[in-house]
Amino acid sequence: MAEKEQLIIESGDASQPFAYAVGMHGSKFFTETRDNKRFMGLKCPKCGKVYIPPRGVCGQCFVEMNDWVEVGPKGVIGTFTILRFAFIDPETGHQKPVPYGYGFIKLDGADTLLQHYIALEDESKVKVGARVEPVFAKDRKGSTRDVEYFRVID
Amino acid sequence: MDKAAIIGVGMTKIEANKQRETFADMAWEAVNKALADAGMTIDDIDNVITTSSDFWDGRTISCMAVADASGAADKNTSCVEGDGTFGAFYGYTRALSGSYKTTLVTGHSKGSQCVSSLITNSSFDPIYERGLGMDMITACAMQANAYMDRTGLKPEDMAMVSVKNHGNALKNPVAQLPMKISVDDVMKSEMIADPLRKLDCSPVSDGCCAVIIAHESVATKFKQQPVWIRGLSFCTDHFFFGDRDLARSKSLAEAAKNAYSMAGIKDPKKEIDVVELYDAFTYQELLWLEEMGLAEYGKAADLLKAGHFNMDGPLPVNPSGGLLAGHPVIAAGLYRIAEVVMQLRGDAGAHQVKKAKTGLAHGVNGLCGQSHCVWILDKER
Amino acid sequence: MAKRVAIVGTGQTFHKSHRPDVNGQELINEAVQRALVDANLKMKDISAILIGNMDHFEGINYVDCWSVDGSGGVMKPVIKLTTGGTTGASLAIGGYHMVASGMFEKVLIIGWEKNSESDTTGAITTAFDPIWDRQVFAGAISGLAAEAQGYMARFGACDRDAARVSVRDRKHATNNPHAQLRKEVTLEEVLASPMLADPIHLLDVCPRTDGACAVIMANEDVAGKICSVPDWIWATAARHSYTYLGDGDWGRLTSMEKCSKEIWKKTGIKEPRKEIDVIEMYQPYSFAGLIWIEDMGIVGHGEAPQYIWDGNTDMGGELPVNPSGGVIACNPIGATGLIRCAEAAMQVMGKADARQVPDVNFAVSTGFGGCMWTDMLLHGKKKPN
Amino acid sequence: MADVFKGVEPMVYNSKISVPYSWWAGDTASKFFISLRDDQKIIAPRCGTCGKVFMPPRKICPACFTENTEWVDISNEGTVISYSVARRQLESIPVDKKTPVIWGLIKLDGADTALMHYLGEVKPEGVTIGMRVKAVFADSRTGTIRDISHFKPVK
Repeated sequence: MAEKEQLIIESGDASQPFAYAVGMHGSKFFTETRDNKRFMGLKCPKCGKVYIPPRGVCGQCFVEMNDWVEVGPKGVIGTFTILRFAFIDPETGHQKPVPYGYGFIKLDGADTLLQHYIALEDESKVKVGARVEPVFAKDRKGSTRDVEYFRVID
Repeated sequence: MDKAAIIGVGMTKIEANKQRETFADMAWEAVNKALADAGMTIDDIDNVITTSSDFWDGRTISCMAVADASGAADKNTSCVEGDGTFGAFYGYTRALSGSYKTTLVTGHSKGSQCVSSLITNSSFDPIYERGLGMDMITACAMQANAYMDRTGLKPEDMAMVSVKNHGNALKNPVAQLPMKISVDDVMKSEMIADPLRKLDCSPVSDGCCAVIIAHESVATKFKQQPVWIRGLSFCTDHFFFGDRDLARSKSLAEAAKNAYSMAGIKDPKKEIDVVELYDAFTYQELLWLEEMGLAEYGKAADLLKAGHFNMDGPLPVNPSGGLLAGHPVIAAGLYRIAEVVMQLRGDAGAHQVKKAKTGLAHGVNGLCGQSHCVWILDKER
Repeated sequence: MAKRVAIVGTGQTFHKSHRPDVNGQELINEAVQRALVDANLKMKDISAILIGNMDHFEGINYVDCWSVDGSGGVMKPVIKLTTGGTTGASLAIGGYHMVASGMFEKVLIIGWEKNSESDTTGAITTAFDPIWDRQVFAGAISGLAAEAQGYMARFGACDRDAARVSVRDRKHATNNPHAQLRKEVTLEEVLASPMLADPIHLLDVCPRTDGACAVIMANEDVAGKICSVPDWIWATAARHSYTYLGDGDWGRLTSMEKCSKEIWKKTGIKEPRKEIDVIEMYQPYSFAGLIWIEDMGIVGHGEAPQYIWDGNTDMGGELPVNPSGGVIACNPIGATGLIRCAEAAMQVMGKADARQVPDVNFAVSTGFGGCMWTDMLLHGKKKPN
Repeated sequence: MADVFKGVEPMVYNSKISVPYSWWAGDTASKFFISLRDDQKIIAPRCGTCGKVFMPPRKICPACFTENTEWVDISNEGTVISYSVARRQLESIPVDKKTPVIWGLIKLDGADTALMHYLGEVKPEGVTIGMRVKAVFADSRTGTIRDISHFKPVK
């Protein structure tokens, strides 16, 4: 039993490319972030909740949203963690560098949270309720990467 | 068993690339069309089934993208992976289960976002087959060759399916590829995998379809005329091609037989008035018709040539233009159901066929029609 | 008329970290064969098959079609459901409706996963929105860590409270021959184990597992003939609301709250803590053992730590949770929710051997997955009205 | 709806799913591949109940649902059941293969089911259903299905 040879078939570096449509709501958001460094959310006409990331429909009320409101750019940490274990980033097929701070940011004026990196300059300051601000990338191309990360401000 | 009916359908236009729209945007459109068609609001729906594919969508748990836009918030919901006819089947059992009365079923796909050759290559067994590099087109070419060899069918015979279906699509506003073409055009189109030429193959498509299925106790409570589900069956053949008779489709014959039996249909050739089937490739329309018992084996092409399956023939097949005129993979079977419903209600507009009381809708899962789902729908209860 | 539905047989593999001796179809077959033996049925008796897993763990498209050699699906109706971690429980709910509809007499339900064949975290990460979530998300553990942080900040629980849950489940697992991790751990060992994502330590979370589970359901016309004590399904519920991860109420599992309320209401259960005899919960990490029994309505918000410390959820306690050792001891993801269902069924049927809770009249099984989703079933010894 | 998005270009996010897989062949496929690799011999399991010989090898007989325990040697020669020819360089085709690529479904003598593989040393026009072919083994063999290079026509 111990000596039996058990073969493995490897997929190698095979990968599946995708061209995901961002959609018009997301495209407007990224355009604003890229060109004007501001965040835009969508407000539900029925329950008044302000959604970020923006999307066309308030799921709870099942109504379309067209009312854009500016939110942030500052906010507070809604919840967070610090990732310390190694895993494969499915976008690259390689291990993602760890540790990294990762949080759900409640931008001022928004009701839902935006996921992003949190800088780990001082781990003790990264906690639920801490105030944060975005650090924008210099070269912005219209994706979540236009914000490099959020950092805790005193 | 209790009965159930389809009381609302909604379809987005099928397009090559809905670049402006996310999956959720497409679902929102199709669901609202279905609700409007049924004369319902989302509050009248008591459970939701979405149909999608993690591979085609490029996302594990692909159903996550559409739940809220499909009205699933705070409702009981689940997700079928595979063709929309299978999703609708699950929705049907839920409407009959005693737990629910009205199921909203959606199916979506965006072929434009992925590389279909790689996606379908992933359907092959990873240990024995995948590394050889076949995909859906080359696999179906293998089935087409086996079928032609057995029946003596010629590529020109298959091409007639393309001519008919693209022609039918001229009258269907949601079709992606309406075209007036000739057999010669098909025969001159690019050879992709012998014997399949470009015009023998369905296109890459984006689209979403939604249908609403209601238990008999509520089926007539809304404004839309119900279309009754009389027969429904599905069946799966062997996986490895070498285990099957590739020139035939045993699982389709079985599914059709069971669906007819449930519907009380004795002579499908006489009793079925309209068919919407899964013609991903031209030869499939012929082979599927034969296995469904709507033509003798090897003889569907002769009937086609005689105009039997034309829009104005005795048995119109794919009056919508079928998959050849638009193939949003996972949604495709659900579009077939929605099209038959429109035909039976008399709501199909320019592509309406004459005198349709009983219709057949058909969906496929897997390579070369490994698994089939057959629906018999009827105007009368 | 809709039919009442019961579980009449279950089968599981002996779950392990990796199974090099079998491919996926062969692994599935082991569970199927055991379920057939348990119910004393043959494959020809089965009217339809439901199967599920998560595609990107094994990288196989159309698994329902691919797996027929192992599942027994040749020339039978086979359908696939996929809802992420909830898959196994969604399959059980699917089987219930297929039988209840009157269309099928006996269905075979299969959940499976070979997590050893890919990078689990990498594959789970693809579950989240490619544009908004995928860049920073790091698999299930990152989302769960965020939930735990939210809970601790709101209710003042600590990682020691959570560790007590790990100690419980790992102890229970020693009674279950099918569990992957069958060695007890201490509080100190849990707290000293490597930090994966604050506040989650290695011993707070589930392992990676290869395994399969099969369950056979039958309608009321035949269930009593197949086995003497069928496990009747009283009610099911599922909540899968989601658009983006940041929409969640971090620190509460609202989907659990909604499912429980629906099930208690449907079945007339007023005091779940007293009326439920055992819970098999899809609890992928220790903190969930605190948070989610609060959301289920077993205890009030913030009360779970004391309830757990008092031994109420241990074997022999007021309401044992996870006699099987649960997910912390074993997690073949696509099978996990169905294993919970099978284990709850075994408790009702009196087949749970060393992990049997005495006199089970009502059992609850749950599934967790997607974006903080819950699926839930209520199992009972008596035939429902 | 249109007004709200005036001046906004629809964006597309180009990404990929690149999760590497290591599939365990399992004892049954391993035995078959090891025989190809080490002995250039094709072997297959036989069902003890119905007697069917399975290619590609299967641990369980899908019809009888019992374990196949007996192995038999089968021939390197067989008959083409069907075939397919890729004329377009489809994305699924391995990088070392150039069109036209021909695949065949080959029923080897002694097996009851057919194996999928490449047909080689033949032009697409020369392939027919029913033609006899013979396995050509790869020079470098690593324990995969490509330890057989292709099947060539039997003269």
